Amino acid sequence: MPTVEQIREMLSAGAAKSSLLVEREDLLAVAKFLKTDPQLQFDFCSCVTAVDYIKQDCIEVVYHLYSVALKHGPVALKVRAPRALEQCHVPSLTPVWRGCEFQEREAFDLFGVKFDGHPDLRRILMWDEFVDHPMRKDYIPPMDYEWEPTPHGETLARAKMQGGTVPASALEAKK
Amino acid sequence: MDAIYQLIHAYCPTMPDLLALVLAILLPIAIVMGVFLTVFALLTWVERKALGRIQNRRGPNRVGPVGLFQPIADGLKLLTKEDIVPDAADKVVHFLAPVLVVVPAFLVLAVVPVARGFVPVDLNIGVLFALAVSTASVLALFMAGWASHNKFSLLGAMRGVAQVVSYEVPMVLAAVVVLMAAGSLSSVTIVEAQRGLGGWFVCKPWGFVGFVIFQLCAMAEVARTPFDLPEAESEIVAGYHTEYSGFKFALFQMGEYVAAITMGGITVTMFLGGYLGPGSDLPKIGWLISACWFFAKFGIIVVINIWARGTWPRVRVDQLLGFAWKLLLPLSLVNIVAMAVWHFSPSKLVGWVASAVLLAVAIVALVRLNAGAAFEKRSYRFTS
Amino acid sequence: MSATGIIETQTLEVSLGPQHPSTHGVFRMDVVLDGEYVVKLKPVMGYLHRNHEQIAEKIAWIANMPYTDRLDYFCSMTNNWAYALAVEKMAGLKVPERAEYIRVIMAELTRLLNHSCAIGFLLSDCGAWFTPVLYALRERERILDFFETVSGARMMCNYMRFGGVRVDLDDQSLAMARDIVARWPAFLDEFEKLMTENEVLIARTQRVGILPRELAINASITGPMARASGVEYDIRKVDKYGVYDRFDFRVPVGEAGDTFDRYMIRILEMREAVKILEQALRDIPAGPFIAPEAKLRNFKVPAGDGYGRIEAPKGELGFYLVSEGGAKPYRYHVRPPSFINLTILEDMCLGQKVADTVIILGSVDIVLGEVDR
Amino acid sequence: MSNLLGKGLIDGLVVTAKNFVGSYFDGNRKDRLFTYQYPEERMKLPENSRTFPFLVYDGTPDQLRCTACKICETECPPQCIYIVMERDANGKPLQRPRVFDIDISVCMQCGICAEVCPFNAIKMDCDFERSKHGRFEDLLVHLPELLKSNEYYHQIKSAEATRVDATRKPTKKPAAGTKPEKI
Repeated sequence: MPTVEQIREMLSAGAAKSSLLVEREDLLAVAKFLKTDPQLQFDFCSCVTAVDYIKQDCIEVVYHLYSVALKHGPVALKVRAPRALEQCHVPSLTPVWRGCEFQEREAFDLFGVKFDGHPDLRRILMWDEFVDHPMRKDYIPPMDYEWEPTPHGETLARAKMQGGTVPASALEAKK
Repeated sequence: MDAIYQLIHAYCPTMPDLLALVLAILLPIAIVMGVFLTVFALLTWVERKALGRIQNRRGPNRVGPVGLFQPIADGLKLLTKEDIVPDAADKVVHFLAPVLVVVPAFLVLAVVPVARGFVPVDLNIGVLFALAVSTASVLALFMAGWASHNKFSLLGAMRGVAQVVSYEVPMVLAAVVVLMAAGSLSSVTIVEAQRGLGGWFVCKPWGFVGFVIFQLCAMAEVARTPFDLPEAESEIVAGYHTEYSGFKFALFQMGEYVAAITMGGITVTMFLGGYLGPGSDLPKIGWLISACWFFAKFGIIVVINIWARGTWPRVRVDQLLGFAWKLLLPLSLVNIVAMAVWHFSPSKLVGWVASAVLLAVAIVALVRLNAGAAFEKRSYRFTS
Repeated sequence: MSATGIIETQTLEVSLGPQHPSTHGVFRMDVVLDGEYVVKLKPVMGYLHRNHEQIAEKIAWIANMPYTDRLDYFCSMTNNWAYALAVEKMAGLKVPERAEYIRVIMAELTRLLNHSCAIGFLLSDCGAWFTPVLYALRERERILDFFETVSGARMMCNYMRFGGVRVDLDDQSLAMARDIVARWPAFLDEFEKLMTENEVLIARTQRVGILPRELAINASITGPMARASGVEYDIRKVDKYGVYDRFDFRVPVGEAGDTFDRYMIRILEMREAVKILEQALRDIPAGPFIAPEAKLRNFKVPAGDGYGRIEAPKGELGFYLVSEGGAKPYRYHVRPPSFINLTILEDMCLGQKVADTVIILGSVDIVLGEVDR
Repeated sequence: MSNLLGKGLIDGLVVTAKNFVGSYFDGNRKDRLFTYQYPEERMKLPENSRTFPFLVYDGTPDQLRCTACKICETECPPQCIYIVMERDANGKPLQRPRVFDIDISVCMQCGICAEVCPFNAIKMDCDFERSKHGRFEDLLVHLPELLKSNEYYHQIKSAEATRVDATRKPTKKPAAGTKPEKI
């Protein structure tokens, strides 16, 4: 864990490609520090997203921060959480940067990361009744889609072979 | 009516009296309905064509020569469309509303003198009748909004009621100056009072202001842009007729258009000298020329309506009501005073100047009062 | 009437959209109205969601390029550029100078196209019966014709490639672009005469939907919307990507942050874009239009992650990419400006009238292809 | 802004009036009435214009350039191409497709297939009038419908086709077994 001075130096010097991987417990404090520190002033949270590293068994939430006041950046603030749904918690940064609100909702929707302290954590892109988190690497599309039967029987079969699941009704519609 | 009765008697002396009487009543109605329905159909075409040209489009041009049969095609299309009534709607009221919206619009036509000696009914309270009946359409509007059981419809209906009720006041007050000048409520008498060069009421200061107020109110009454809030499609979908389809929808459209036409007719009658014009008094063909004059003046109103619709954005509901109550109403009251000044001034010139000055001062003061802080000048920084 | 003599009223919950004439697509606002006043507003999106990011993670790097066209379908050129920029950053590809100029030309034409339509639709939301939109579309048509001549498609251009562009601009198309640019100020003048001083428009838009500067920064608002609120932040100036540091242009910044400012900023930005275009079309150098080392097939990006962003017409368009060194992106994330600009829609609409929500939404300038992805 | 209230409204009216009158008197149709009256008058499509892909053949339809190398199939972003290579009686590949299907209901007209094809065999058409009644079967285009002659290619995109011909002249059709050149 670098000291505050080291972070400050690292980020304010050549902040072209810097990233900070912090522990979940420290995230909020680090975020507040980055925002308020007079030399850094990362007052603008540009992009929030999550990455599913299935091999490392973790989901990484990435915040890209810029400074509008000092016109520097970006710094990628990263935090990791276990993949298991019930443990996949990360403190929300919406209280610090309002711009995270919808993007954290999106990360919750698509990755299942729960943001503690988010004012309105609901699904945003998928519908409310949807159960899974489609951007996870181990996501399997459900079978109950309204399937558009592709006209090509063989393409259909091949798609099936490649791991895509094809409902039987689609094959029947073909016949 | 009497003239037609005489005419029938003269040409068919054998016809029974009762039949002749009934014919004499029905014939003008048939003529008026026929003429104005044609005008309505033509007007939809003209409006779409003109709006198209304003917007650099071609407008309808597929059905018939230059798209002239488009209204017929539209009518047929709407007739054959499915009539959808929402489940939760109040069926009876939902059905009655489009009927009721058409009836008052046509009723007003009864007192519009279209040509010299041709007015279906020369009521001695003609203008009062027209103003009263045309307002009745607001009831249909509210019925439609209420019965549809749709929130957009309800919002539109509420807006419509507020708008029509508010604009009715300055409208009637603007009409008062005309009544003062003509000394009568009969539409034919009002037209006859505008004889002579510059005799049209619009050529006088109070008449001009009255005309502008009346025209604005008429646009608001029949919900034309920029006052089309009850059916503002970008805000509340289609307002009170959101839940109407097929021929009921067509009836709404027709009711609106015919209301616009009759309002135009009344404006022409009251301010633009009605059917009067050079040649309208000629013995044989005078009636035809006078009808031409009427429709030519009517065309001016149509142009104003279409032009405004193609150019201006819509006002907001509070601005709309504020405009009526804060600007038009005081102005129309001042206008009455100006008319009185005109009436009692010793010479015509003095009257002209005095009333014009009074009105100009009133307009400037009212506009300043209302819009003093509303508009601000903006400047923009540039960084490089 | 209640005992206190005050009329008891109920709030009215209205769902503006997804089928609504002026939600700019299938977007929904759950609005609670007190009379005509908005007391609560919740944006609901996702009707056009197609999991763009997941599709992208299953296909090759270059195969994503046509998909980015469909994000913000008004501005396919800038979408292409943002994606190409992010990938080039990670792969370390150098873009030839001519290609950079071509990209600037395309991006600024896209800006003209987008802003003219955005304010056109905004005015249409105000109730101006399609006249401004159709004037804007009339001029947009020229740009689309130009895009078609160059790239083969009017809107789904699929024009940029990693390390350059797909087709070179020949003299004929350059002349076409010059003609468009030369005509544009006249169009803007006409447009401004039509609307800017219109009292109805001013009454409708001034002091409506105010977005304070602090909130704009804190809520990650970007693009013309942020600049209307007084945020002096333009990525073209800050990042100096491409060859933007070679052009002389200014960034207009507003004060009040209301709907009128957002309208005016777009017009002023178009005037500046015309300046950039004039310079770019004058100075465009000869040379290759795609880096010689760039290849289309078997393109691989070194492992790592990267974030590339540009100033798209609607705001900051960023791509966050994670590569494992393979032929496909491991993670592909779009930072869509119009999605994030919607964050503060409720803040701007509270206390306004229902008619204002529509024009406030219009002034945010969203495209649902990008919001929902 | 002017102090005179109402000036903005009048200005707007002037602009619309100009456009109204101008739409009748403007000689140059592109200035105001920019719409094409489609079935009667057609826009001249620029040469780069692209819709759906087609396969080019030289001379007769059995001399098609496609070697069934499946590069376009793998590169196609929405995966709408389906190719099966022809084999002779012994099962030896014949360097030509037996099946070449394009699902144009899926195709998004991006032109990447034409770009990656090393043999200049697949090109983008300009024909946009492709509506059919059936949603599924009718929108699956098979090999016979996809085949278009080089003359047709010259007709729709003369400059590009000439360029392609110039690069193709020396090699003609590559012999069996040669690897496709890198692009």
